[in-house]
Amino acid sequence: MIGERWINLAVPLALLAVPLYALMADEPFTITLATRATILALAAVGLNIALGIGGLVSLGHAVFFGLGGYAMGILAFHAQNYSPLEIGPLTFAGTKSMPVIWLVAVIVSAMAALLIGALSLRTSGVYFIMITLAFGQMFYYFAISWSAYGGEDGLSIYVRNGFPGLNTLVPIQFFAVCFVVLCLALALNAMLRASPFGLALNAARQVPQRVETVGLNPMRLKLMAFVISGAITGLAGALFADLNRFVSPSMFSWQLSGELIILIVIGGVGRLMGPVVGACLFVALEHWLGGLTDFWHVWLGVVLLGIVLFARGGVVGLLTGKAGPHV
Amino acid sequence: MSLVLIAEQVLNGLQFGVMLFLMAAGLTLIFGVMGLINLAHGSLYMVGAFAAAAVAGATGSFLLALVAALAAAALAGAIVEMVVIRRLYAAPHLDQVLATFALILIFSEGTRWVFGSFPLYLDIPDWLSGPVTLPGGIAYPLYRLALIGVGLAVAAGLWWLTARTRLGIQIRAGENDREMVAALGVDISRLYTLVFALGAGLAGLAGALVGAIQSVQVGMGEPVLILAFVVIVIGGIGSIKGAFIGALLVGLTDTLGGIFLPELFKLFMEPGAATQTGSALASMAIYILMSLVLVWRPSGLFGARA
Amino acid sequence: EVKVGMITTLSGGGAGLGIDVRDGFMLAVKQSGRDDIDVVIEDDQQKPDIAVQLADKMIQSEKVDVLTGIIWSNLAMAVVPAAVAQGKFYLSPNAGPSALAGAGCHPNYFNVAWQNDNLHEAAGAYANTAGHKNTFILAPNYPAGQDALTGFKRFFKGDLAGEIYTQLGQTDYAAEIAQIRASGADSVFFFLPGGMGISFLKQYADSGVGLPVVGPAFSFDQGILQAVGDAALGVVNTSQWSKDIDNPTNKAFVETFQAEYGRLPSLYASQGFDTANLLISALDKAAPSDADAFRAALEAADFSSTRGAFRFGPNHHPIQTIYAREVIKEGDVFTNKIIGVALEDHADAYAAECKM
Amino acid sequence: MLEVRDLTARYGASQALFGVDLTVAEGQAVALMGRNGMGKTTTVKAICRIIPSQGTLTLEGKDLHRLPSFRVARLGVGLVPEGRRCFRDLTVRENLLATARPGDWTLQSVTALFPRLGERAGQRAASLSGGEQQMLAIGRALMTNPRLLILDEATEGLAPIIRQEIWAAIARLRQETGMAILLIDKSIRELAQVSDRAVIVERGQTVWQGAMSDLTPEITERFVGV
Amino acid sequence: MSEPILATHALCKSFGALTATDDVSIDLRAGEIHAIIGPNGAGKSTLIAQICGALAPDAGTVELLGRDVTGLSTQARAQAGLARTFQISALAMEDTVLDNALLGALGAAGNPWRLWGRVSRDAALRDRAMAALDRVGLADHAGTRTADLSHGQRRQLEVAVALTLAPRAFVMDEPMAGLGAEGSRVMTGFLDGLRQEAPILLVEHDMDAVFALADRISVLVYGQVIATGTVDEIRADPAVRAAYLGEEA
Ligand SMILES: Nc1ncnc2c1ncn2[C@@H]1O[C@H](COP(=O)(O)OP(=O)(O)OP(=O)(O)O)[C@@H](O)[C@H]1O
Ligand SMILES: Nc1ncnc2c1ncn2[C@@H]1O[C@H](COP(=O)(O)OP(=O)(O)OP(=O)(O)O)[C@@H](O)[C@H]1O
Ligand SMILES: [Mg+2]
Ligand SMILES: [Mg+2]
Repeated sequence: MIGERWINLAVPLALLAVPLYALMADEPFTITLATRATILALAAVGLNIALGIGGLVSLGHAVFFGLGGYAMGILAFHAQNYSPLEIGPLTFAGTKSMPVIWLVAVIVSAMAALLIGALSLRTSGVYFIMITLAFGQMFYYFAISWSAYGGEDGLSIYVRNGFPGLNTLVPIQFFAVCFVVLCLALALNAMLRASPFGLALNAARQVPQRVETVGLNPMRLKLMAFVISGAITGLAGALFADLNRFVSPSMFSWQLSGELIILIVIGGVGRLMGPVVGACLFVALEHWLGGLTDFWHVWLGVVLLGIVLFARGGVVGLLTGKAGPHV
Repeated sequence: MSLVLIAEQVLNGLQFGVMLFLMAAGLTLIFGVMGLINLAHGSLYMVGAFAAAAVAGATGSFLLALVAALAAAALAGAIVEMVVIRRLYAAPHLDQVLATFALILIFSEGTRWVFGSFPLYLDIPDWLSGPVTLPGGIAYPLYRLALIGVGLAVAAGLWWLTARTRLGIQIRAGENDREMVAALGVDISRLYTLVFALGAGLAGLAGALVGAIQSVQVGMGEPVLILAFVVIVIGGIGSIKGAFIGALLVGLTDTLGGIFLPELFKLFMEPGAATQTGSALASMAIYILMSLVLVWRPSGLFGARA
Repeated sequence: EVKVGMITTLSGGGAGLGIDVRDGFMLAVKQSGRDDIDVVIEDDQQKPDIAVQLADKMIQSEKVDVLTGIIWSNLAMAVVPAAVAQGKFYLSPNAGPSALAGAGCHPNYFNVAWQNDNLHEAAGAYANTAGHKNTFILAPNYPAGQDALTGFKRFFKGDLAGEIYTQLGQTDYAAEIAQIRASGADSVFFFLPGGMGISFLKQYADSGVGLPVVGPAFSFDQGILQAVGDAALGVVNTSQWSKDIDNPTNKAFVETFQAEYGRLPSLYASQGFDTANLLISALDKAAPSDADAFRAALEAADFSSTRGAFRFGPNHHPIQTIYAREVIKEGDVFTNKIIGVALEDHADAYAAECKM
Repeated sequence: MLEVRDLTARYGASQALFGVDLTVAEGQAVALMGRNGMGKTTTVKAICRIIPSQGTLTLEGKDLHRLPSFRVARLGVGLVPEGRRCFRDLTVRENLLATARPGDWTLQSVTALFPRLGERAGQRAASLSGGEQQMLAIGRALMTNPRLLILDEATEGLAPIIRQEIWAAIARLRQETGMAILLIDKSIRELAQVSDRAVIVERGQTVWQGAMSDLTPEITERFVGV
Repeated sequence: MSEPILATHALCKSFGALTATDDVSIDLRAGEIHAIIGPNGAGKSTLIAQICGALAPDAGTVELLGRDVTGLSTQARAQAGLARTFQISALAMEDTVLDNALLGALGAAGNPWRLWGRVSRDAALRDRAMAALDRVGLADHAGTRTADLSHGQRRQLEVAVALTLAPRAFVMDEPMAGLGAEGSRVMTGFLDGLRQEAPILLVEHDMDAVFALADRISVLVYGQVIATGTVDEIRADPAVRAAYLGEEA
């Protein structure tokens, strides 16, 4: 059995080592894969704040992922076409600067999370899962038929957005950007769960009535968690769009929301490194199994089933020998 | 739009609702009663449709095909329950989500492995095909009327089973406290295998019945799964009555929304854009309905638990 | 030695199309007898983000010269602009979104199948010939569906009894059929690819409405037709290819395909086959590393197509004849028979917007 | 009829029972005593096969370790669990019927014993008062017509007057049906009145057992704290 | 007589046809333990739920420290100085005993919005939590997972969490439930001392404890207060004996 502390240290190092090795071995695609894993991990780290600590099983986190993606897509689209972005009487210039795009992505997804959270938190349990799914589907169908930005076809951005002082087109540099963001999010997550807020949120998941009787409002705690969670996932969406230089409604799809949950469950619910381990494993499986046979999904299914049946508390749980929180 | 057309569309909406109920019935049973989030329900639906198509192809008998669908899906369900689900009752809900997601992958690609990548042929039998004329002059497909009949029968049967039989009481008791039911002398494992098989069988039956007027293909189960979840959540989990009302509501909303929203938008937009906007909104309609219902009543229309 | 990257859909519900494109393509490669063509095939799972990453992989790691294989317009839109911007050639065996035919055209992008509107335009033209005066049209509410109705209307001269956008992935069409029945239409045009079309046709046949139906080939293609069954009999559909097009290449293709894979080839298989042959014909003249010469060789389209005469327009999209076919039953097998030409030497509507 | 020897059990990594010995003879009432957290409930759970355990565990010579939980119940062990654990979403009536087995105890006789359950027959168990739930749990166990009734804190949270009724009912049960009973309760006074024997556990081990009459105040003071 | 700390005025609550509390007016004064007893289903827990804000009364008001709190939420009442324990323990089972106590301390501090800094390193919170655990005798178990506690220990923790709030009034729903004889005795001694800090509204079926502790007793039967008085008065009341006490005492 390995202490969780070691895992928390080893996993990011391993994730860093892979692209560095690939750089030396001149396998740029491996860097792209690592970047994909990093970004998906970031999205799942966001979800894990709501899900792992707050117990909010959101099947609508693709909303924030997609909003982040479209924030990037729309801003860069207008910059690319030199056309201003008009919202009612206001006009904005598009931009190809990552920091600006990130800021917009975070703000937009946080606001959406506030709204969706405020409505959804009236419910709990499976009803919560389904109402968040409903919001996800609304955004999805809206995006599909929103022809101004490509509808179902999506939006292509020809050149990756820029980050001051870096050439983001170089795979390893873009990876570095994503990796640093992921580490910051992990640090935020670790800080949150040890903080007073984390303690209260953790209790709000398990016994909301107890939290009330000590004078705290469990709803507001959960809403706060949902907003932070949505903002991080939104940021991941912006990065994902930049990785692909493309956004489409599939970023809003319920399959994506489900995939984020699945990443977390594979890694270990409520574990700091759960989402990271889950994302790396999933991307690696997808990549390796995909080459084996046309029917590789069967084997992916078998591996996932093995994880559920034999690794209580996900892979991190298996390594540490402890089950995670009950969600 | 004539009154007869409107009446026909309302009938279509109801009929679609009953069809949704047929698809959701098995899910309500498993989900409401056993508290299990079974994402693989859509796969069992697909198994039923494929089994029916295979048997109908081989024997030419639609009734045999239905029996085969029921049996194949129930068997698949029983196996799945004994091999996988049984170990997960005590596990967190999310483990069940992951496990049943894995099952979707296995079922979908496994089916493609066995049956190939192309849709299969399954059609309405001659004795049920073609329209009949209803009072009011509506020409309505006989098969759809038959679907309504089966849906109503399933609804009544399920309600009777869970509310009126001792088996049903035991099943519901098991959802509250599995350990205690066992400690008081009920073979809960067998009971759950039975329920799961029954739920799966209903899914398979729905797959075959609905498959006859739709496309029998890999992946046909996933959209159904989402719709079925929407239905049972609107109705309130664990309530057969809720699922039934929920299904009718969703059916009506979807059908009538698809027709009237574009018309509505045509009142103040040019026709092309109105159709597009209207149908975009129509595709969101059931989700809007669901969130309104849940914001209004956080545990569905007939949900027991707060 | 050339390396070709094929990104196509090999798993999930849409796998049939990708498999046919791949099989047609590989058949042509095999028949060419060349062993210097290395085809790398990957499954995009019908997901745009996966497709983009596979393209990255093929360009960065596999260092391919030519990309091909994508089935769906939205995936093509995700992959093609970036790939051709990086100097790779892309040969489309299926998707032809209007954005890539008009202002977004590119010297390194060639479409060997059709521009998305083509078959719908032909359906409009056929409807005129067939004497339809008042047609009811429907398609799913997404870009390809919107293009389809636009394409049909571009050529159809009669009136529209109704125009509906259905939901993407919809499976029940009772409401639409009721509207058709009530609309007083004399015919129906629909574009509902994949399972949607199967569901619609079965339900339409059972409803007893019985008006003549016209549609693009997608819902009547070899792979899907068996699943539609009797409901499709007699329906007229438009296609640039059919297994009974009478030329030696096509005859040989149908025979060898059947011999190799044990099934009748589909539209998609023919497109994959033609794509490979176009590529081979260009390779005979120049290497992809010599981009200008290779491009010129592709533009010449100096290969013998299963469709007979084949040439590219100025925007690298085909100028080709589109046929009207009718669904028939040959023994136990449903298939298509050409009943006439819908549009002769047809080019797409966007060529003028293409500046290259 | 029930024989437990050297029973050990654990919750995950932590061991809770270190060797419990206990016998209940036909028609006997045995009190299981001990301080909070000493393993009384764990012993009961092991007997009912709700948690795994090791050691000797036999009922009328049958090895319970070979049987799943429901078979033990069908051999005639009726459990009133700690914390009531009524089926929340079922009505009172359904709670009673869900696991009923044929025998002398029927809906009529149970509602005669606890009239309040009759009054609340159609109400969901979750909305019952604490005491009502306790009555329901006892009634539910009786409806399985057990030969060995296990009562784990069965009078917890009941009004004195009802508690007296329940003790009276237990005494009556013993006299009229000869049912064997294993009792856990905090009220030593009442335990002493109805039980023949006492078993005291401390830190997961049996530390004393014998006839109720032999249970001196010194012993209870030492092991139970009163 | 001093101003009551906590008072209800004519509280009424019905569930359908059933009147669970019927015109209940009781009060709690500084330094006293006021016990509420009554048959099962008499409406005691329902009364507590209304006092603490978990249930809205159909009619009547609740007054805390002279202020009408009827319209306030549970958490607002807790902030105003009301601490409650549950009849069935409501604790964060996956967390440690200390975490549960810390939650109380955090509630008392009133600010859960600090997103940084380890809560366990916060000396003020920690001291407050440990002091409460110490008082109920759970200090040694601070690091134990709450799920691993025995029933009785959970009851103690339940009280400890209430203690961390340093409330102006306690409302306790059967704190002795599940405690062994010894545990009850210890708890009784403990509550006896606690009344100096804040008065206790005590619902309890353990008559030994009630008679030992209560300054006043109110008897609730079918939702109505049928008697209020000292221990001796209540013991002697024939109506109470018939409805509740039986031959006991
Ligand atoms: N689910 C559990 N997981 C881990 N440990 C447990 C669990 N349940 C009980 N324990 C531990 O096992 C020991 C025995 O507990 P048990 O419930 O059997 O005591 P008890 O004698 O019934 O006490 P009480 O009188 O308080 O009910 C206790 O130390 C408790 O901490
Ligand atoms: N939500 C509800 N719906 C219907 N009836 C209810 C509800 N909650 C409580 N009751 C009923 O109200 C009455 C009072 O219940 P309450 O829980 O207040 O009793 P209590 O005095 O606390 O009893 P005990 O001492 O047994 O805990 C009971 O008869 C109970 O069945
Ligand atoms: Mg106990
Ligand atoms: Mg109570």
